[in-house]
Amino acid sequence: MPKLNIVSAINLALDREMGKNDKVVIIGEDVGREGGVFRVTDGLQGKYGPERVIDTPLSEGGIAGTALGLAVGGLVPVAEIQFEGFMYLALDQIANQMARYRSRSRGQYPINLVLRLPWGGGIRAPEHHSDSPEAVLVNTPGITVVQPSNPYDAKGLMTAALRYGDPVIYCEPKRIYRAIKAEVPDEDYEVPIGKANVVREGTDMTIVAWGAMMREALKAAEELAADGVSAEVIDLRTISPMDSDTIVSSVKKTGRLLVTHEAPRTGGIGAEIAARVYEEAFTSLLAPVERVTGYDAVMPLFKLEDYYLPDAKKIIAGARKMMSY
Amino acid sequence: MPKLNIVSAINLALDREMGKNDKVVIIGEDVGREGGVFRVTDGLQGKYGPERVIDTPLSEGGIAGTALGLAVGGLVPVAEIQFEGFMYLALDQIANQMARYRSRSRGQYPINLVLRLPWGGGIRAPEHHSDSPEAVLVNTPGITVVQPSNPYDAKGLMTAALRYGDPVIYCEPKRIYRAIKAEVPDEDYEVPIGKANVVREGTDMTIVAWGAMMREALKAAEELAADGVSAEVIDLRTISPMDSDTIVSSVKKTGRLLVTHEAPRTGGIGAEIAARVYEEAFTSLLAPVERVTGYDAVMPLFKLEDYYLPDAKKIIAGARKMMSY
Amino acid sequence: MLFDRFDPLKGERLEIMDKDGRVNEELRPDLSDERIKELYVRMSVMRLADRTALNLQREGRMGTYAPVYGQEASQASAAFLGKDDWLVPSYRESGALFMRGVPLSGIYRYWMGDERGLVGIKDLRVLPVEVVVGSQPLHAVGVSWAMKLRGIKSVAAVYFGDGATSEGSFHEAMNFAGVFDTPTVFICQNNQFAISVPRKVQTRSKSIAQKANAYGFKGIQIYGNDIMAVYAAMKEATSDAREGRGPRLIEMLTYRFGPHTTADDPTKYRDAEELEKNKPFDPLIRLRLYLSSLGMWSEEEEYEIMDAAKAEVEKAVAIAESAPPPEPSDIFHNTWKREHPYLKRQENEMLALLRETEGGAPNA
Amino acid sequence: MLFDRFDPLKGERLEIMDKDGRVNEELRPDLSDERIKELYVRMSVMRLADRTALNLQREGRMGTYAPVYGQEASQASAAFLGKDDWLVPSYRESGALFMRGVPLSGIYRYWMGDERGLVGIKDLRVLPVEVVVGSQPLHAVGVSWAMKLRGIKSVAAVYFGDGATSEGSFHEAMNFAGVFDTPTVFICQNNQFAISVPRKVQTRSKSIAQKANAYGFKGIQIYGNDIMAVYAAMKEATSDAREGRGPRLIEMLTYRFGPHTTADDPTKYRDAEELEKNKPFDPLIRLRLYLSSLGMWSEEEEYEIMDAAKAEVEKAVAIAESAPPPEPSDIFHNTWKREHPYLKRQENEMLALLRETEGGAPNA
Ligand SMILES: Cc1ncc(C[n+]2csc(CCOP(=O)(O)OP(=O)(O)O)c2C)c(N)n1
Ligand SMILES: Cc1ncc(C[n+]2csc(CCOP(=O)(O)OP(=O)(O)O)c2C)c(N)n1
Ligand SMILES: [Mg+2]
Ligand SMILES: [Mg+2]
Repeated sequence: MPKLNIVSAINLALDREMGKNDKVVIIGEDVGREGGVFRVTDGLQGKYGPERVIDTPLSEGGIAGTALGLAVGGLVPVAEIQFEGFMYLALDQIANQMARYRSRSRGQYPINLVLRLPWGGGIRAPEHHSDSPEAVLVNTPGITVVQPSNPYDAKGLMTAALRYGDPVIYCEPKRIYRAIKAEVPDEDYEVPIGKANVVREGTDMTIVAWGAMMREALKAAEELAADGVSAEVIDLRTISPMDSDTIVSSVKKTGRLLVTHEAPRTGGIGAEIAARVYEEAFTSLLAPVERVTGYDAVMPLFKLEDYYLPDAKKIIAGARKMMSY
Repeated sequence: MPKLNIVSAINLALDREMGKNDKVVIIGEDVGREGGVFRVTDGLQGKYGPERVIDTPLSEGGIAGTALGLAVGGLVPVAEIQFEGFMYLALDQIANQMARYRSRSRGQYPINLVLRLPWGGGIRAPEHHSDSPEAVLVNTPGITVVQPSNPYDAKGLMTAALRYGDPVIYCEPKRIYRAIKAEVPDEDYEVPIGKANVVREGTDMTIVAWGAMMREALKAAEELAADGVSAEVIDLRTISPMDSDTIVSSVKKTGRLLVTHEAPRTGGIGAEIAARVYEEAFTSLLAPVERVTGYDAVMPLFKLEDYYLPDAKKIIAGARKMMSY
Repeated sequence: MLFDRFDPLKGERLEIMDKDGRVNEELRPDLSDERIKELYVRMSVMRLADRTALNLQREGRMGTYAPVYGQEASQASAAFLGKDDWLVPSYRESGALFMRGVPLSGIYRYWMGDERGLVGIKDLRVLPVEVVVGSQPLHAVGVSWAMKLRGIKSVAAVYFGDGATSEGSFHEAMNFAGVFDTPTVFICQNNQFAISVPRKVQTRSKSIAQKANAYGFKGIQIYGNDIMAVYAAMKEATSDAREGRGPRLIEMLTYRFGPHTTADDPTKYRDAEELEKNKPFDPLIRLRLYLSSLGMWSEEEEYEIMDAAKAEVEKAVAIAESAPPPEPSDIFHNTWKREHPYLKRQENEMLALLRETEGGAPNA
Repeated sequence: MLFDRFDPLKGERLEIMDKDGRVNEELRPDLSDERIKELYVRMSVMRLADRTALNLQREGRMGTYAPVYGQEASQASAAFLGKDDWLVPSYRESGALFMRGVPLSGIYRYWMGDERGLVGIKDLRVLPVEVVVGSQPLHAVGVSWAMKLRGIKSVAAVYFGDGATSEGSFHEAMNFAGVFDTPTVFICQNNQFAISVPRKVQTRSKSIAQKANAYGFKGIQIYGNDIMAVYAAMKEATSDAREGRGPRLIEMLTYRFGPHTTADDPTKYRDAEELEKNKPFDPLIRLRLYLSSLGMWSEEEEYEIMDAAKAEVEKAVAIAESAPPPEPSDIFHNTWKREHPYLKRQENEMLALLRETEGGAPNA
């Protein structure tokens, strides 16, 4: 089996599905000849032609809004927004349109499309290129949000998303785009949307993460293990609608929960996970849920980026705090 | 003292401040001759002229973006977005621009402006006229969000917002725009931004609400009292950055917390309040925090609106559940 | 080649039948007098249906409604689309939907607060009612782009107002249409107002039609109260688009006789005189004068037309009002394709409460 | 009246000094040869400073940087603004900021990942660097609108690229400017690319200048590599705007010689030949030829110019690099005017951890 990084795994998923289903088209800024600024769509225009891999004008609203129309017209668009910070420009089309089209049309117009968004910090990029604005999507019923943390899931989640039948926002952890290589089967498989993944078993606490933070979570779990603390690590994978049942079962076993994400703490997904776990595992909790997150401040330019972002060290500090509660 | 409703109270606050400070200007769709679709700016164009109360083209991005520019140019704009559902069209200007301008310019360009948004459901309106998309703002550092629940606070919060020095999103609970009349002093006063208000004292549980839900919370508290359950009711007033300390103190006393809001449950503010209270009053809680909220589904058209929205009955059911936990 | 002949940059506009029902013979399109009569009848039903909706709202039997009174000829443009074409409406297209064949009862039901009113529109290639001003042109560009990419000859006609042209999304849609040469017909019903804001505050360009020029395709300004001009422009625009000659923009100059919606009081911002001045340009009056000059219309016939219209409209009201209300559970079953456990729990929570409180909607 | 004389709708554009340094005398503006020489020198420093930034990035001493190589004459337009005018830049305006007087060291420091590099811009009436494509034109409209409402004679000049014209916010800004007749000068540096996407995929209109027509004001297309055309157009546009004759749009035709940013590899989408074909149109070459024809430039002098430039640039690098790094706590003190308890707790949490781990940035 070939070893691929996340970029190549997404590329492979797109390539295979485009080969199978001629309704799949790719649109976005620089996705064609350039193959995307991160090269995720590299080679696909050459292979499938400029009518299926289409460079668009510089307009996120235009990309998202026409993608919806393309879906209504029977195609399966994969639309790219170049960086997460520009999602706001497409948010009317995402939250007011895509998310509501099924409901508005009482199912007559399901919107089968994927919106790809490179996500998160840690690449020393300019302003707006390092954010994690998932909270708005999670409070928007009708939108499905996934984020892979490794090449295997990247391919499987993309394949599943392309066939999902509802609009899927596919967040790509750009910090680890090329950082991890793993075996990725060439054959067709799906990673189920809506299922979290227990990546490491443990007994003393549960750590929930996704995307690039998974690497930090696993690093922390290892260091904690050396200290005699056994952490179970869960990769959320689908951020909305989220699989809290898997988390709740885990916390019922471990008694402690730490959630980590790059977005600011207040109003972040960590709050939602905490609230649900309290709702359903109140008596199992031995310490308050610990949130190891970005701060409630504007993400600074990169000189201070490393201080802003959560990482293994901060997770370990949070874990120790829970253990000594 | 005159008895005013919320609409008139906001109008009075604007009027008084415009009289005092000739830098204050109002912009928005239909705010001038029409006086706003809810008449919040009624009479102000007649009084201060079309150079200070300005009808704009139909463009939320244009309104928010030029408001920022007007603020940079030394004015204090009060910009109206006609309904909360159209906020998404201005979100790049809100989240990527206003929220970050202080940080981006290291304080050289503070943005002193107020963005007014009629907010929430319950008025049998068309699609997009009944939402409560506050969650996105709360996860956006740099934005201050307030929502009054009564005429007194409406005037005092607006006056404070106009002098705040940071961009303030002023959400107006349109369901109770004209439902409550109360005494509103004509003289200058501010309701402090960043302070929650304990509106009713109690010992058995804390109910947190804001905006139109305050009426439901108070109704529920009264019915619960008849049942022998003593509920403390807190009006959050400032949604971001929120005054969790007041809530935490209350919960330390009562041992139970119910949060109610119209927005969908998942990723709503209820989660954040719950998470903070657990962080700081973990051992005081006698039952899991109860969230009485809109559902994780698209807000239906008005035939089912009353089923969708939380209300006193649902709050009471949640309260009973907590009491019998 | 009307789009070339009437250049909006030169301030030209197309009118064929004037307000007195006189026809410019040189420009007369291939629209038979029988067809015109038929259109007149349907437009009359449209007007009555519209007034009825207003009345229903006043009686509390309908929600907020956006009337088409005065814009009947522009709305009738929908009758000139092909079966395979797409119609992409805003909230003010009840007349266009009606002309397209969407049952009046369904339209009423939608405005009575029930999404199910629009079930069936897919078969007519009609998209759902769009309430966010300016958001639907992009959908029209997308759907017509899909047709083009799939090699299907089909046009998408999108309706929006003068106010909508100020939104960024209008620009993005026009620009994508130009770049990808999509078979999109942009129909701007310039009814002179966006709620209270007059057209001249929307944009400083002399016409809306000339904006097409900024996107590299053609636009035309026509008198939207003149059904012949509407027909001629629609015919050329749809066939141009369908045959790959690119998108087209039609600015239909019209006038909103009624309030913006039932929630609006236009006396606050519009002089009674201005309204009166516009009344003679009524799209139905000129048709009546024209048909009557041919002996195809009379006062007596008008009574018959109105009687039939009344019966049709009343039946639609009856159907809409007798439709059973949606089940409360419907809230939970239309957002996502799949069932989600946490939402299911919320549904159960609501149903349990309804059982406890004996089924009444909490605030109803 | 250049804006009237050169009508973009007719495909006309303004060039005064051609690529060989020959001047169309009829159009020659009131720019003394001494001033031109001075501009040449500053543009030469700009070019060296730009190339230095690229090198710094390659050596890991700077973050992503967007070069201005090839666009020096367009960027020099900033030199033609009045002291009281506002400059509203995008990320590609390092040259314009430099011409305005923003210290090079500050510009470097900003691109080295430190917001404090731009402290001081307020005194120069410069707005912060905008990274979201198309978002800053609205700020320029707003700030110039404020000037107008306050009765201050001052213009806002806003810079953006050809790609930016596709964003809805560009449209909204142009439209507000037209409606409120704000003293805004829109400067589009059409460098033929938005990263990899060529100008013709951005929009199907023949020029960008002609888009002004859709908003009811004037636009002009000029050769942006010709400093005389840049000066003449800027002079007319700023004085028109300042005197209340409305906003203006200037499309400056230029060519991006370098990569989009240091993160970009243009060989992926641009033929070497195309680049070569454009090299003779270099804005500095024509100035050199012109000045040399007057005896105001020589190879030897060029060495002097470059030596001085090198000293200036090296000093700026040294200042930027010797600036102390920001304190980690800075993260918490620039978002809101007031202190907020929950954020304060987060700051304490971070500081405690830093103390524990002896101060190293977690991932640094
Ligand atoms: C994005 C957005 N902003 C504001 C509104 C509120 N609103 C509804 S209709 C309308 C005016 C629309 O004017 P126009 O586009 O001319 O269409 P008309 O109603 O005249 O047919 C406004 C401001 C809305 N629905 N959507
Ligand atoms: C809203 C937004 N979308 C995408 C990007 C990513 N991006 C940065 S520059 C650029 C191209 C801009 O092209 P143009 O406007 O022509 O300016 P140029 O870079 O050529 O000066 C893109 C797509 C961005 N910064 N902002
Ligand atoms: Mg209108
Ligand atoms: Mg460019």
